[in-house]
Amino acid sequence: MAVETVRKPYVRQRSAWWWTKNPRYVLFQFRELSSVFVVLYAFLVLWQLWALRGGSDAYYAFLVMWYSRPMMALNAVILAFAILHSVTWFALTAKVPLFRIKGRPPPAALVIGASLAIWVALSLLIVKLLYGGF
Amino acid sequence: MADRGTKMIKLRISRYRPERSGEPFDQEFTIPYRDDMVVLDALNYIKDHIDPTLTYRWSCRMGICGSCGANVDGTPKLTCALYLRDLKKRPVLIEPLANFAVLKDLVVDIEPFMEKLEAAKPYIIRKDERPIERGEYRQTPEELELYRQQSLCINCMLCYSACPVYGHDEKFLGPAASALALRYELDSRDQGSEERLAAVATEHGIWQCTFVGECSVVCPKHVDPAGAIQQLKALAATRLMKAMLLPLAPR
Amino acid sequence: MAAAEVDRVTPMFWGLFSAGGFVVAFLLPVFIFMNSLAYGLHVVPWEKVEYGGALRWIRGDPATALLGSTLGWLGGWLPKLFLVLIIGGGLFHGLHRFKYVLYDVGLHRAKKVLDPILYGIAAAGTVAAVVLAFSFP
Amino acid sequence: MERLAYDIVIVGGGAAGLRAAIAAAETSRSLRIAIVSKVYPMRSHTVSAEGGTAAVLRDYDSFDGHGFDTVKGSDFLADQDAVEFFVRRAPPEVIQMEHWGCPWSRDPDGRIAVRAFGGMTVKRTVFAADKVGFHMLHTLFQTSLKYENIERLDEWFVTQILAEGGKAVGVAALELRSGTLHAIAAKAVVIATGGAGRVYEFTTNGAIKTGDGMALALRAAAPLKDMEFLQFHPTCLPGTGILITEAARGEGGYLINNKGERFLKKYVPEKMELGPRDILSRSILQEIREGRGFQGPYGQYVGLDLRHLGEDVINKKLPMVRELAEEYAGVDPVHEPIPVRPGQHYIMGGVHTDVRGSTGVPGLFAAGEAACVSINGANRLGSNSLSECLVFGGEAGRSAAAYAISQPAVGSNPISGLVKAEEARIFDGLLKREGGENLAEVRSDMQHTMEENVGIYRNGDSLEKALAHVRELRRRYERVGVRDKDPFFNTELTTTLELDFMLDLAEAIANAALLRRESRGAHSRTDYPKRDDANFLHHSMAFRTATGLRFDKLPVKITKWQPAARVY
Ligand SMILES: Cc1cc2nc3c(=O)[nH]c(=O)nc-3n(C[C@H](O)[C@H](O)[C@H](O)COP(=O)(O)OP(=O)(O)OC[C@H]3O[C@@H](n4cnc5c(N)ncnc54)[C@H](O)[C@@H]3O)c2cc1C
Ligand code: SF4
Ligand code: F3S
Ligand code: FES
Repeated sequence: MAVETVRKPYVRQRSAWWWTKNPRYVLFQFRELSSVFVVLYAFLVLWQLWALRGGSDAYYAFLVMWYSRPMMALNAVILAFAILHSVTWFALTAKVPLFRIKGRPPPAALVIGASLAIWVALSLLIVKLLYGGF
Repeated sequence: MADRGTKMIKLRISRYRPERSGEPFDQEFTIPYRDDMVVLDALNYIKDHIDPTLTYRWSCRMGICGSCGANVDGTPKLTCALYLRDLKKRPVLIEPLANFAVLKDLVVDIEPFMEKLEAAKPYIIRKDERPIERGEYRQTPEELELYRQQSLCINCMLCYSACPVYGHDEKFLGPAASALALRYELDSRDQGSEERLAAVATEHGIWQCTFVGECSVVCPKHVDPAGAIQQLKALAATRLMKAMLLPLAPR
Repeated sequence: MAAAEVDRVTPMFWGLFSAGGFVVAFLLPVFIFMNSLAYGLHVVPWEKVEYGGALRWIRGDPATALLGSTLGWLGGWLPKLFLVLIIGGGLFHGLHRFKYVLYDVGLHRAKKVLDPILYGIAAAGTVAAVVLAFSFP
Repeated sequence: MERLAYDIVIVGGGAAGLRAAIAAAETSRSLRIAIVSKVYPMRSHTVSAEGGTAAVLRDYDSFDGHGFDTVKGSDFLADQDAVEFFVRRAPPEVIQMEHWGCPWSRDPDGRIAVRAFGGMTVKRTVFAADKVGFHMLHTLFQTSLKYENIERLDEWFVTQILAEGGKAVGVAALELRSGTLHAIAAKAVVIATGGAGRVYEFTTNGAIKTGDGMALALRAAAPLKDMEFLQFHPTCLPGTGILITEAARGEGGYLINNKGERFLKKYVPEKMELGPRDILSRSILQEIREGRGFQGPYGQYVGLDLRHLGEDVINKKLPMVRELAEEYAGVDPVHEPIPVRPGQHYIMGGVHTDVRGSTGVPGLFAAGEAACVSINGANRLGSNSLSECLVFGGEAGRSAAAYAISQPAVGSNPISGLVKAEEARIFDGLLKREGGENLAEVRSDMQHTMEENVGIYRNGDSLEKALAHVRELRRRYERVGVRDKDPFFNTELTTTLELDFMLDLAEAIANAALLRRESRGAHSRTDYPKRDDANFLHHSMAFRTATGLRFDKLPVKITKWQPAARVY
């Protein structure tokens, strides 16, 4: 071989802060983070059920903690993430056409809009049905 | 050839010369600027008039051959379809496509991408081949419309450059190859669904995608690979679950 | 590329993840609001949240009342089912996603260990939810 | 050195090369085939073809119809036996593409749709919206992945055809990724390197269309045919040269001057916008010269008006036209005419072959735009060349396969000895050269000369001037220095090699044009404005000799259609 050449493909390292470079990546990270809060809330409710099982004293102790300021704040944060999850999830599922209109997948905006409408209606229905209204 | 009085523009280009230095470095160039210049024109100006060693790929300069991708100001773009006038920052920062190994200057290693493309079995698979003399397979415009969007991929790899999952898992099948798999899945002439779904539903296949969605944002041909992957997932999951629930049913 | 093994496990959990995603998206926000914040914001009275109110809720009293006599039997089931869906869906959805968060920070090599742990927790939590919720009359 | 040996080496991964590879692979599973391409196959310039590919598919159509249109379009310079062969084989090729998954546009009943095209008397141009080349190339490329006996050497730049005892025995190729020159042994070599538009300044062709294969063949003792015939496409975006497909007119678009008139009524009243390209290009130039063009930053132009077609038709049938006009001319064709002017587009000439793709040099075959069979004669009809790539690509692949099978196994005979000189030329010569000349300047000088003097109109004086200038540029080329001294992925080195090829071709083109003292098809001499069948009804053949180019004549084969006046 006449010519010896060096060649080292350069593999760049991704910084741990890659996601801060683009607002859409930030949103994505928050969406992913919502999973932590969803899981956390599932456990909190299990705890709540356990306390309710434990009788009136146990449940009152739980309620004192539940309606403390820090816990209220945490729950508000969890709610915010839950809403973020809902909205991004509707955007996501709009990409998977479950049905077709005149042979074409429905436009994403339509699917998202319909999902949001169903979401609001369903929430009101639950308030009415399970909680007997406000 | 800078005329007197012409506007100038400054570009910062990330360069890598493996035979000179072990690390990439940035170099700045200031060149005359016209309003109708795309980024590729600027690169060509530098190569022709300032530094012929600058290395990058291009050919069609009409957004169809897919060779001229680079990260411009941090976003993967076709340099032949990106006007300098639309860029706000100065200097304009030009780097090789992210998530790929750099060979030289703006040239990245495409081989991993080619392997993925091939792995997705992007061709018609038929159990029975109709002889050519018997003519074409009929396909209505509606049937064509079903996969048309996914057939528009120019293999420019911008989507891979934008996908953070591909950024940490170089084995991830990735957006474009998945979109191509879906393109053949949805083609009324194809009968290779089982084989192809098996090929993409692997450990580093479609399940790795966490639906960041940035691939679809950067895709210059509106292929929507993000949507394509979710559709593939739904197809593969229902297929597998059916197979498990009804082990005796024809798949 | 060498033919890679078909992954038969992930699609199952992906199915649960998507189903859970729907449940969480549609049901969770309103539940968090009613269960955690409504009282603090003075939208619901104390009687509804104290021990007795909570017991009445899980027995399905409000629902039974609303559904009337013909569908009333459903009322007792609804809150329990609702809780199981939220807890199970939330766990399977959230932990699947959390798995990828962990992969993303570099733990993808630990797939063999992570998967059983995370899906195991989801399954255990769901079973606990069923047992607890249906232990109420 | 790693020894590379194949049964067949195909140079080029465009439509012609890929079709050849698949045809060879299907001939015998035991043949080892390599596609050597300087770019990844899906980057080949076939990708940019927009309008369509012609084939007789309908009852109202006939082989004679397609044949006669082609021959008339060629101004009777096409070989009619080749044309007859071509029109019969085009339909099965188009169907074959369909079977491989090409997303052809369809009629409502599911049949492959056809559209009108310039010079074709009936609708016979098959299309996939207006991304025909793109879809064909990707279909062929993706299909080629199925064949285990097709290997690819992507981003390998062929610098020489290796010959021994008058036979082609392989190629020398520069592997860009390693910067090494390899000898690749092959029993048969197929050239499918596409056109040479970059010889010109204003062209629809991509950066890689530098005519390498034609120059390689010429150097390997194969003759070039009809190099004076270059097609100028009437509708290109000023500035970039980006093509606005003929389909825009096929679907009903108008050409208008600055008075808003459809000026073609003065030139081709019968056909109007669907006249052949050579005539349309000259008409536009005439309008501009007479002061009826629009003035723009890149000189004068005329308008391509699609407004009356409406947004729906434009989106459905011409989506890429809208995309290109918006992106690259800042004009939305739904609301405004698109600025257009003629530009170099296609080369009718190329490596001389017969209908089987044989060049006459044993073991050397050619197909596609790089070859000249000739079915295109003095002017190609739009949408014939993609079909040509399929038909003759396939033929060349099968011929190469048959030839390779007939040859003894590639022996132990060390072919690497053959590249020693080439290695020295490139690595010791070119790469070390410190010249005072600038590559880009010599290149643009050549392009400018060709544009000015060997363009749509030429004459004896301009051609003499061009020829002298190109020879001068050849001398300047010898002093072009290469600044990038690293052999690895050296695109400065490859563009220098490309310029070397292009200078050979520029000379052949100018010289052939000078010798043809008549006007025929796309070759329009102001000093000889008439067609002269008595003296020039022949192909011009260029051979390379130690002292320069030698030209010869080859009679045109006429079967059914006697030369007649070409009026539209
Ligand atoms: C803008 C445009 C629109 C067109 N539209 C139409 C149309 O609508 N209908 C129609 O019929 N025709 C059309 N044409 C013409 C047609 O597209 C071309 O003639 C045809 O695609 C040529 O194909 P090919 O395979 O011969 O070459 P190409 O596709 O150009 O491929 C050449 C191949 O050779 C390789 N190569 C070249 N040199 C070397 C080397 N030194 N070493 C290694 N590899 C090398 C390249 O890498 C490439 O893979 C159009 C052309 C253009 C430019
Ligand atoms: S999907 Fe889009 S971004 Fe990705 S390779 Fe294809 S065209 Fe490029
Ligand atoms: S960006 Fe990546 S994670 Fe999925 S949706 Fe696109 S492939
Ligand atoms: S140069 Fe072909 S896509 Fe940009």
